[in-house]
Amino acid sequence: MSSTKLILQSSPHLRDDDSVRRIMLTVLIALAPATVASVLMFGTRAVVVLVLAVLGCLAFEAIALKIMKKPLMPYLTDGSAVVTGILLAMNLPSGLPWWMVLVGALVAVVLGKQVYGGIGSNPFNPALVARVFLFISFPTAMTTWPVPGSDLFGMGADVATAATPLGVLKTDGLAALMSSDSNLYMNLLTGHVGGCLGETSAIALILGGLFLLLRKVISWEIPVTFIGTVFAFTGVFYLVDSSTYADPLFQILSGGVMLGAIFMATDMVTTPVTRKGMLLFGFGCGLITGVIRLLGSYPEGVSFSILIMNGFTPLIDRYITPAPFEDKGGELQAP
Amino acid sequence: MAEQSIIAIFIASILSQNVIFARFLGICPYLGVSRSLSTAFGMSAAVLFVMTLSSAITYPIYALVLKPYDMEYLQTLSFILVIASLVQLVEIVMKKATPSLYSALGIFLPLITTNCAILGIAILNINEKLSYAQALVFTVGSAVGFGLALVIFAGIRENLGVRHVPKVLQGAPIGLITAGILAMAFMGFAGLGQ
Amino acid sequence: MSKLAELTKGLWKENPVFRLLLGMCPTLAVTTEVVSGIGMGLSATFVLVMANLVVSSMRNVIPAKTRLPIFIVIIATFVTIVDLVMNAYAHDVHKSLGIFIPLIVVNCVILGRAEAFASKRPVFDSILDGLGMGLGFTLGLVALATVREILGNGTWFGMPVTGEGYTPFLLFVLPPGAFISLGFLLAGMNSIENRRKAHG
Amino acid sequence: MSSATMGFPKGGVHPPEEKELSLGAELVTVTPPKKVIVPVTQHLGRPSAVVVNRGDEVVVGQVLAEATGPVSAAVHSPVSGKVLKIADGAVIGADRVPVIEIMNNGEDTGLDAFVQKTVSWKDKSSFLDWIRDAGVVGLGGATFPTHIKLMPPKDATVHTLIINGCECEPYLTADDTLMQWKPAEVLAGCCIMAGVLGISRILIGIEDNKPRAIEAMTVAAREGTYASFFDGDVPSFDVQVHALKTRYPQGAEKQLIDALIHRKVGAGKLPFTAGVVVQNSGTAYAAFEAVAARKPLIDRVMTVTGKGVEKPGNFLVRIGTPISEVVNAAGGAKENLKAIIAGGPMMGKSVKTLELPVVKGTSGVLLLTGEEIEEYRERECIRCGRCVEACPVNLVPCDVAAFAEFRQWDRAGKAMECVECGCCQYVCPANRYLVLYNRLAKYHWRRLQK
Amino acid sequence: MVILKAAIFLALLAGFLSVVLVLVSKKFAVKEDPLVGDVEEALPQYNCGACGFPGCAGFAKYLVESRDPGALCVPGGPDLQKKLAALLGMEVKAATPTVAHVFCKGTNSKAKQDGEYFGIQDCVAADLINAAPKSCPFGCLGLGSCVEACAFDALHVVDGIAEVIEENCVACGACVKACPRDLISMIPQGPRVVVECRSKDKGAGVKRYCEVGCITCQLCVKKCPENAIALTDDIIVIDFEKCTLCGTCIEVCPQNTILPAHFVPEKKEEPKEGTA
Repeated sequence: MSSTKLILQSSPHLRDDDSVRRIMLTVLIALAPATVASVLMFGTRAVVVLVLAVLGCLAFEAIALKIMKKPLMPYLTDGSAVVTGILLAMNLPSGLPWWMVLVGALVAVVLGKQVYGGIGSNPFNPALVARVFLFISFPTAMTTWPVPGSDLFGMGADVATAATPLGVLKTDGLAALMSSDSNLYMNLLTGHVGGCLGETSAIALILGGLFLLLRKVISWEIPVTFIGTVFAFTGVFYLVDSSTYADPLFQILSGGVMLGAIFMATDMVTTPVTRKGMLLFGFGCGLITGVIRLLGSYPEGVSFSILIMNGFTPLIDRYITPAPFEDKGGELQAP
Repeated sequence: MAEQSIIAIFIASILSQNVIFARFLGICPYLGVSRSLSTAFGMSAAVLFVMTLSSAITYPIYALVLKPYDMEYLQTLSFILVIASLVQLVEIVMKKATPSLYSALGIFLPLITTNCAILGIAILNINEKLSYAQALVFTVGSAVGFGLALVIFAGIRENLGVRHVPKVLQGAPIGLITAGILAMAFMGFAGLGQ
Repeated sequence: MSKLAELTKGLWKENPVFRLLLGMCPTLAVTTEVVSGIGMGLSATFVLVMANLVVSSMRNVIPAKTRLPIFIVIIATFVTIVDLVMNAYAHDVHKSLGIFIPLIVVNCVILGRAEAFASKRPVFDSILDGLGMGLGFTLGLVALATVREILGNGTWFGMPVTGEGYTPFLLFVLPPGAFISLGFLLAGMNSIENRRKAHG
Repeated sequence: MSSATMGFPKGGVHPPEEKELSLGAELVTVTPPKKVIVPVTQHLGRPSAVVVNRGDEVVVGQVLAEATGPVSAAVHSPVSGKVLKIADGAVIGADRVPVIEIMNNGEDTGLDAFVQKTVSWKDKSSFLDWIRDAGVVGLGGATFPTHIKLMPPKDATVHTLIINGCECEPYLTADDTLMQWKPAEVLAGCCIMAGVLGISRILIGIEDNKPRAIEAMTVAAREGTYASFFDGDVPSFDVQVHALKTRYPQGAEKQLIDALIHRKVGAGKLPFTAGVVVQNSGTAYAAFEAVAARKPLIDRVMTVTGKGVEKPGNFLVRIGTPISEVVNAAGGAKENLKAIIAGGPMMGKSVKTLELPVVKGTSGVLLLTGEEIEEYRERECIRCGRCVEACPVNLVPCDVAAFAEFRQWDRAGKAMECVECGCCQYVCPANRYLVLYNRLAKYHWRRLQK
Repeated sequence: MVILKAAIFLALLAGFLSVVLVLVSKKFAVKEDPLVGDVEEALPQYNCGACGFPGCAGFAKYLVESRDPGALCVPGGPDLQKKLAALLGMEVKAATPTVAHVFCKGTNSKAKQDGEYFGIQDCVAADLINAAPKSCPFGCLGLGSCVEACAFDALHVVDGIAEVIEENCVACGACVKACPRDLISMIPQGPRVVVECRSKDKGAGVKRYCEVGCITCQLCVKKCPENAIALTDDIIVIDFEKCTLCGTCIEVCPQNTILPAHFVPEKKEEPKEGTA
């Protein structure tokens, strides 16, 4: 027989060619349109945030792996840190001071992921942990939004800033919002509005989402129920009082709903594994987003809602398990 | 807070003013009884029961006896007496009626006595100058908020039991960090019911 | 155990905050600044010492069955004294500690020492134990408050310690910051303890 | 008669089929070797009892070990010769089980007794005994004694016999070959089993990647060629051949029932509850031989394939032949051999050596090279949920694995419903050892229940 | 007046509460043996399960109910036995101190391997699918199920073989249960001679795959002056009670399977080398 050692293992002896790395790569490709859009809108500032976030995440991941005495391969090369970095950048305003971006990377990688044991173990979405951390720590810096398209190549501190449409709605009311921009819906679609890097162009985000759906990296349940619930919840308020509450179309196109529903709430590690669980997860995210936006004191609630539902994920996974392979009316087996 | 509607008080006490995440009351049982979901549910029920009962009793003691007779300084002393007796009462009854729940909650039942959430809420009822109805709603809401936080955390913690949490962080450290992130997330509810 | 050891065990080996995980609620709640941390720590120390003293000297007359309610009454008495005294002489600290002054009654550290130590040991040992534990508790509070005050406010004991360019992390003076800092502090203590054990 | 795109509804995977490797060649009969090793027990159920002694002269088809109790099967001598020894030896999946070694005298004494005759339907009442006496077991790999499956409990109403010709495992083509080679005999075997059950409806499920087998069986069923094996008053049978959309594990009993008659049979329940009996096509052929020639199960068709063997193909092999002899008949193993697998790649077992005997349940042997098999090392689960999607029995494999990894056996009880089909592990992007975790969880769960 | 008021109020409150408590505790009284608590407190609280009960609490309950003199808490040692006996008022037979021992020395360099195992690093798992890399069907798998089972850090795997760190071993028996090949047993502490193999294969078979495996030549059985060695169930076993540590078997064993532990046997043929 042969001189090489035989492989001894349990069945099955075949695997399909998918891998963690390939999944991460697919997510990166899906993020490309939104990344490009953000650079087009915010210029060099967006590039700086993106580069800092990615390099920061890689560096802190490497340091954390060293401390935990884990090998850099395959952990650093599987692309998960890069995805975290890009997603973090997508959740930050373009003018954020450089050191805050690095703090965000540190929080995302260490607090969001490595304290729980690294990839696959974290209960909360790392990028969102970092975003909310920064948002609560530095409320001013995190709500200073450079105007898209202005000062594309400048690095100066005196870039023109403006509130996001949701911010205008919260502080100045519906009438002010409608009069602020005559071409509001088109601008929401193309991304010509203030906001985080990834909260601008709805079209770019939807393109990425369709790609992910096509490559079966995500399934439709979470994005559709998330966006649908926001639409329905805000729609009810709009129908009751259309002079105070914005219409549901505006609600789903503005802020982080698209980014959150397509890229953040579909993070595999922190969301339910079953289809039914995903439906409930998406519904919960949409509902909490709506409640915070319309009834709370913050203009935007997507990040909070996803983090809270991340907290519920273990409960959903525990109590919404797939129905066992059974005849109808058949008795259930012991657990 | 005394002017708020009943519903607003209720929602605020569960979400934006959650006993654990915003008021730091009842952290010991939060860290101690969250190892499994079933005990978390049991503890939540026990807290809801004891907390409601104790508020229902301590409020009139203050309003009808201590205040009229200028004995406010006896508040802490008399409240803790009532609570201690109540807990013992619940313990005796539970031991007889639901022995399985009793054995599951184990040493934590007597710890309800030292659960500062119970005494804390009883005192807050007085400090915030709530009416009797408001106080009861506030108490029930706080207990529900405690249960919510405990159950979410127990779910996460059961999962963490099958994840690769580093050794130095296992137990209380990761519990506190998780509570911190949840507290961060719950800050999103700021302004609700206010 | 030597008398000195009775006093010092609370500082590290049996530190109530870092090793025994007791008294978490006030630890988290009052550590936004070092001053209130010290206020809470000293109040608790006073109650601890007095309660240990009384419990220990009465340990032979307290019936075993009703010992817990009696301990609580003793502790509650001293807590009420602290509450009133503080309100009169240190009104600002009293205000910042809020309901956590009356809640010293249910601080597990105090009840735990009365039950586990003072009810079984002579008076002088109990006083030393109470003092050690109280100081250990204070130490824990100060450690956490230091982290939170510096990071969250850029000050220590109210004095600015960071440069002018520093933007404080607001999160650390808010509830989430308390949980997260204490979590990391505990993890740090665990790793120090592990290393200590590994080296003998 | 065939309706394409039928299939089971939930889960499953479609790995590369790799069937063409072994399909082109003719069926080769392997010469019985000098020495055969016959394991005493070759079925699922109670062990058989040895009835020969060391030094005995035996003839082909002589009983070596008798069935003990109802759920058990006899073992017959595949060659004529002398019993060398009765001792413990290694077989596929076990290091030490009782085996009987026989020195072959090369004369095949007694083989000529098994001549095929027309089957008289008047003997119907004896069919079941003959099948049992021949030691026929399920040849798909599960090796459950066939006669037990043909005796449904009194309170069950069986209306359909389902014949499993799916052969959903990649690489394997033994059933395919048999159905192409002897379609009429296979069908006659089906009729015999239906006759034993006293029913007339026979559904034959074949995956649509076996067009020639579907064609051969459809023709045999349409033209009724199988009737020539019978005489007397033969009842008419309603035989339907169904092409099923190729999807693993179509050949799993419960998935096949679901695909063909849309009934779900729950965990821990038998096909009787849905009114069906499922038999493998190879088993049907063995049953035919048992009744028509009174021939015991002493040989079977098996596939030897993979890029690690010179001439892959299908072989008619006596039970007890060392696998190495069959591999020699297939031109021998190649130098760059990386793994030997007994059975298909999805559920087969890794074996350490070719010096193990072929048994009744050996449907094939794969000799794989580095091109076909990799050294998979697991990573952390990323909870992508692909295993949940792929699981045909609606489990959450990643959870069972997590409980097993952290030794929380009390939470891993759901593993008991796992059929170990391997779909979850096939799709896992983190290469988790999901099936092994399930097996481990089952082992510990059983111990906990004691 | 103020003091009086406070005193009256507190007295009334306390009095009322205690009356309620007394009444309720009478009505809901649960009979419970206080002895259970005492016994539980006396137990070491390892919750290792060596007694076969779920934790020390379960064992305490059983002890009080059954007064079973045969039930043992091995980790507690003889001192605890005496304490328990005093508490329960019964006689407990003294147990000889034992220690776990792994009966295999077929390290990676000495035992042949057929292939490389890819799977869960767990002996039971590898054994379940018959994928142990070593050829020997009886040898130590070296994947550390016993290490995992040990709560006292008393086992580790060296060069493919599990070894017991005897200072840490409390003889709880968890490793004995964990080993899928029954290679671990409790044997008396202290100096002893051990046959380090449990293969049931014949000599030729063993020689094919292990340099230090027992080939059941039975030389030791024949040469033992105390008749302390016997072939039982295809395995050579030394009776520790009869063994006088003379070292004859160690000398005669052609495979070096029989080894001394905790003493250096006298060399009979080369007395010059000293005894140490």
